[in-house]
Amino acid sequence: MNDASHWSIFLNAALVNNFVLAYFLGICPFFGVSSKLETAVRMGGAVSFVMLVASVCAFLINLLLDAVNAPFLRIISYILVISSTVQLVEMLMKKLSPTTFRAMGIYLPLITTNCAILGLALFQTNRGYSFTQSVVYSLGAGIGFALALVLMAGVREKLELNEVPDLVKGTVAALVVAGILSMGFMGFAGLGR
Amino acid sequence: MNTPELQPQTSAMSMYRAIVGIGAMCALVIVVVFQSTAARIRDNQERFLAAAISEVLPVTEETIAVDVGENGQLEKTSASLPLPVFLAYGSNGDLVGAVLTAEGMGYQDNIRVLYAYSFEKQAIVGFKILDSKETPGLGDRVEIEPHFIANFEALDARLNSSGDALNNAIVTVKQGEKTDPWQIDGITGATITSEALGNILNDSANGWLPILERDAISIDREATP
Amino acid sequence: MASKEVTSTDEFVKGLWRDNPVFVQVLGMCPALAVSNTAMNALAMGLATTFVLLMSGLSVSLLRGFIPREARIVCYICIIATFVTSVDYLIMALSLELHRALGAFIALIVVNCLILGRAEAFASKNKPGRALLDGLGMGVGFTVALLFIGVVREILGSGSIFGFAVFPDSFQTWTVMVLPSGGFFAMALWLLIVNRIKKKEAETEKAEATA
Amino acid sequence: MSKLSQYLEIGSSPHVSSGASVDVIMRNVFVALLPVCAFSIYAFGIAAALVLATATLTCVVTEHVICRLNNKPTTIGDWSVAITGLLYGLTLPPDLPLWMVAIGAIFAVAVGKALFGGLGCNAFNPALVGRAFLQAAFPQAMTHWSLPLAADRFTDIPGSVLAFPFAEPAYDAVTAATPLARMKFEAIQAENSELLWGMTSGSAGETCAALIFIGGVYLVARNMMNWRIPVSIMLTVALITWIFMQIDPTVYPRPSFMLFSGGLMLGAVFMATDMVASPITNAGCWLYGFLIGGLVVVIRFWGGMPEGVMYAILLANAVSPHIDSLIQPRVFGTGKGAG
Amino acid sequence: MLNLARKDSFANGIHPPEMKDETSHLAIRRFPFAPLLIVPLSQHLGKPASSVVRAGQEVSRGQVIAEADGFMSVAMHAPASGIVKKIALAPGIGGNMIESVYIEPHPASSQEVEGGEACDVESATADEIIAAIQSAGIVGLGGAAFPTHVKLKPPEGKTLDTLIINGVECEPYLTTDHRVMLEQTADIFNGIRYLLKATGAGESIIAIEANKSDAAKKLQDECPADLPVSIRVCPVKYPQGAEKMVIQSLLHREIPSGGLPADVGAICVNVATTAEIGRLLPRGHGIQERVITIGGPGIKRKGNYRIPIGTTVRFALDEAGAAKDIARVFLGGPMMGPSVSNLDIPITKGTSGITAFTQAQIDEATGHKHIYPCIHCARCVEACPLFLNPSQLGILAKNEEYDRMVGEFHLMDCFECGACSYVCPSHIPLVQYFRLSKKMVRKLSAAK
Repeated sequence: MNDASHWSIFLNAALVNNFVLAYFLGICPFFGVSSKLETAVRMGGAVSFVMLVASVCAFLINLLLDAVNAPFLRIISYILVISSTVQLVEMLMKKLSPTTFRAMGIYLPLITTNCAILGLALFQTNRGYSFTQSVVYSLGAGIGFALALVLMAGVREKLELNEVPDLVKGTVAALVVAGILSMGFMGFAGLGR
Repeated sequence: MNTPELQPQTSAMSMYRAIVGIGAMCALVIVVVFQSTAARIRDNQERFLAAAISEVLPVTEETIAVDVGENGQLEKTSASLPLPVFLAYGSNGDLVGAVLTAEGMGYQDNIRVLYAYSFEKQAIVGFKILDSKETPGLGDRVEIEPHFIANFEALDARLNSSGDALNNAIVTVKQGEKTDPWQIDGITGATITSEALGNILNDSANGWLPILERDAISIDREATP
Repeated sequence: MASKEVTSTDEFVKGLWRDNPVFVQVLGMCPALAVSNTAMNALAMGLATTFVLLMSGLSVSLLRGFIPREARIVCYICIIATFVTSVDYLIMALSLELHRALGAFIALIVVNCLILGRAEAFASKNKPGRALLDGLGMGVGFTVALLFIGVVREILGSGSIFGFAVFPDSFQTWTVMVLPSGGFFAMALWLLIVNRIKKKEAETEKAEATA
Repeated sequence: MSKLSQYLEIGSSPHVSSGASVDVIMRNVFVALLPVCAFSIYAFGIAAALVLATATLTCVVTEHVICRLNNKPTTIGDWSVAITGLLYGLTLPPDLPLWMVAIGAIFAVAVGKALFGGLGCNAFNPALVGRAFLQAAFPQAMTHWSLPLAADRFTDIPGSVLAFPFAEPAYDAVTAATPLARMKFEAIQAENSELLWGMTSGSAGETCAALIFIGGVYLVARNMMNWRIPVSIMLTVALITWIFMQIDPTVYPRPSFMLFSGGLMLGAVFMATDMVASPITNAGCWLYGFLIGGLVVVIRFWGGMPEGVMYAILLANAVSPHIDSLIQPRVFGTGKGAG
Repeated sequence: MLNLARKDSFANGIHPPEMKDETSHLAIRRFPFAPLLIVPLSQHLGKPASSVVRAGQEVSRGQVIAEADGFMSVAMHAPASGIVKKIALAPGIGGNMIESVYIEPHPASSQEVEGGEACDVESATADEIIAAIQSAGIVGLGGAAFPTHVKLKPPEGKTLDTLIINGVECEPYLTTDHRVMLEQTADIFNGIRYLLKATGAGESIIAIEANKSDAAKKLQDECPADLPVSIRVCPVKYPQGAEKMVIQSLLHREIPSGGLPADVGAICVNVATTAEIGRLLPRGHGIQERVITIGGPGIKRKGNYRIPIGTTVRFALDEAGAAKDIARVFLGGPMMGPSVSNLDIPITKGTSGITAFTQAQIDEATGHKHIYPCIHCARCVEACPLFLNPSQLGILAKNEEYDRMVGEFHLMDCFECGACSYVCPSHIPLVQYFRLSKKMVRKLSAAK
């Protein structure tokens, strides 16, 4: 069990230990879709949503695994259940709210096999979070991910128009910006104690 | 998968066959690996813990894991708790102390520590960080800074007269301002981590030491839990 | 994919330089950055990944006739997850210290896009032998890339390589290099160097072509 | 028929200009920083002079070398790199080893500026990038402060300053705590007079709030700085602090303490106003200032570190492209006022 | 935008040195006929006029030599009595070639002007006045050369309530409107009568900047009591003379982006144009000459001259005495005036002045200064009277992002006043970028 308050869990996941900038989780979509603000916002929303779903799934799976005492099935069942749940949600969304689906649907399949999602599930298990703590943690992580993505997109859009040297353009510039952002986020250390 | 009409439809049978077949194979591999490594892993963990225990309380020869039972009494346990507590016995079989794990929020993430309590000295006499993600170079100096580690050679943890709490709460003070034996001399520049450690120890000691002082001596070492 | 003339050596070598998974394809960045704070961690992570790459590549290649198209991703993930779980336990059996250092990132090998990518793009279309070579090449390329990053971060961040001190005791360590931002910077540095070499290569090729 | 036979030049209108020039603006900023530097040397002695000189020189040389490596004309003539160097030096502890100063300076110019494409392209304030790097790299050295106005400051160079390159510095000066650290960890607030006249320890250039303020007024008067940014930062900090002081004056300091302590003045006047990395519209500048002010208070009150101006500005730099795309001037004849 | 509502001025803008004192006190003088006058058939926006003379034909001063071709076109009149040498292409200001009538004046051509059909303000209807203005060849003399009669007819469904007579003349160096206001006061009021009648506007305002207070006083003193006209003095600020700006300054009405003054019920006519209407219409004359300022440091005999249309710049400079070292000549003021490469281009109805700079001024101003990268100092944003973002537009132009320039940043609203370039400390030729970008945008949309 973990007795951390919800507020501190949230701040910790969103700012202090930001998934992208402190844990390097979800780097691929972070660099992949952060060159345009619009896609970044949508991706951020989609990731937050999937994190929430994954968090709930992982909590339930973990209860089950603990009950049958089979921790060795954790990784495989997490990834399978999360990806199929997301698939299910995707289908539901397509039916119920086509506009939302169009806005972030195309990102959902990309996200299911993303380390940020699996990382979230594993971290919440390792830390022994309760159900509400898990949900808060996933919300924090999702918002933190979206925040990092959006900040990155803003800077990259700006760099797009600048005279960035050829050798640097693209991934190197993105890495450096991420590094500087990561240093900036160090300022949040100690929040939410 | 979204455009099945473009590809020759695979029969449902072969899909099931594939998924079930691969699932079975995977399960087999995992179980085999798990079975074959389980013993080694348990061994490793025990050795690791034993090494850590003998580091914080070098006189230890033998330990037993204890927990608070349903009746509120201390009893021997075999379940591996997330934060195990051990009673330590010396070479001549005497109870020499207790080794406790404690956990709490540090500067960035949870810190997990192992510390030793001496019944004789009524003090914390050993300390080791098991797991921390504190800022390297700042927070993680609690693991290497000699003057900080020196705090735990004998950190006063006497109980009060009624024996239900610490007589003096364990607190962290600014570096160089330690005046009392129950104070932890902090590290400048790692104030938060040092304070967090103080809190972790204080909380854990406050909860466990009264029980240990009360029941440890009378515990049945040979009992089968 | 692979053309007829490709020799086995090419299959292996391409992962080292031309199609280096980290520096050229920019795949598997999460582990490349997260577990490269010391050379040892980088090496262990690289080897673990290589192991999973090899085993999953071999399995996928062997089973490629058996796995129907529609269910392939699920099957691949299943296979990969199996080997990752195995590696997790193997490392735990090998050394708890190492397992602690790599932390949750062992489990995250499962979502390393490099592995699924190779399974999908190569192993599912090639014979087991080739798949093994490809996996080995990619794995070694990945490991070497991680080592490069790890060495820089360890030298500056801890003043040592593989735990052996390379500087006198008075060396002031650069904490930033073991922090997340240091990972980004070290990776950027190597990418910059690789880009520079690639550009030079392209220039000389062009010069030769015109000559 | 005509005497006019010489070549006429074609030029695009307008054929006149205001005479403003980037190098003039930059030179003025440099001049505005000089009193702060002078005080810094007065307060911290030879050590501060060495740190400032090393910072500025290394920055200038780095920029020059990078330009040369890229076969481009050197850009040190626009004075912007000199400002970066000086500002960077002013944010450092005065007894920081010179080799660290140099490393941070190289990082500031190479990574914080040249990598992004040089002047006008840096997404973050280069001086702060350099400082943030040092803060992350050498956290102990960067939180070691010497006392101001030490008696031997002009006769003795602290051993730490001349530490052998890459070697751990050995401190011989008396350690002091910054007013913010004393506030955070001991709940002691320094007096306004101490803070205003720089009688406290801290980074080389942050201690004397009054001189920084004068430098800012000079730049505003010469229309070389957007006054809205420092004003909104300070207003935000003062307001939030005042509110919390009303709630619990034993925990939260008074607004004037927050304004004059630490790097707030230096940051608000000289760092946040870096034109390249701040929003372009006035409304955007207000928002940017609110953001920095808010972040400073959050980090100082509830964060792990006593000071957060540097982080606040770096983060706000990252937000400023969004502010720019969110707040554009309302084009004449569009929206509410039209028709 | 609080400050907009209060002051008699628009927001933003700049204050370049006015440089008007050298010529503002000099009375308008007549200019001699050049040995050859070149009258382009397209001196206005819209369709070129169609010539009605032949080569070799004798023409007399004031005679119609080309007729309006459609509504968006005006007539041309012979500036002097003489012989039509040829009708051929002549170079225009941008280096483009324009069909022009070459007239060789008779050596002793008189100042007499051949009369036409007079238009009486009392008896003529609005449409008749508009037609008379068209056949008098009157276009905006402020510089845009937009056919005045087109403006006077508001689009279907719009009514005009206010007539603004634009005597702002915010360009440095130029003093023609100033002199016209002082010397043709009666003509102006006369012109206003015509314009009020033609447009149906109920009132009129003469806008003057504070640096021409003598003109304001004279107009105030001589204002006929029966005319609904008021004289308003605005603070000096560039580019107050622009239609959008002067309407904002006086009426606090904002012309919609892409719209016309008629959209806010106003119409804006240049003061010199008004004076010409008042002077020419009662006599049935057409425009054969206009007042221009020849000034700038490169000119010896600076002054305000009434100059025949078609006089070449070379002749004008010779007469006014150009300094030996002139380096740049531009038509109009230094803010918006296009510079000329060829001195043999004619002065047209839209030319409000000739300014000549020597190398010293060029070096001091835009010259060959180092162009720095944009440092986002926002001075251009604070200068742009249309609240555009020239900084961002400039960066986008460099990246050839024309769609974004037009869609997000309203490139097409820019009227190239030059305020942004004037203030830019990086010396970025922003206006030039925008001019080229607009050209590219038109080209690209034409290609579509």
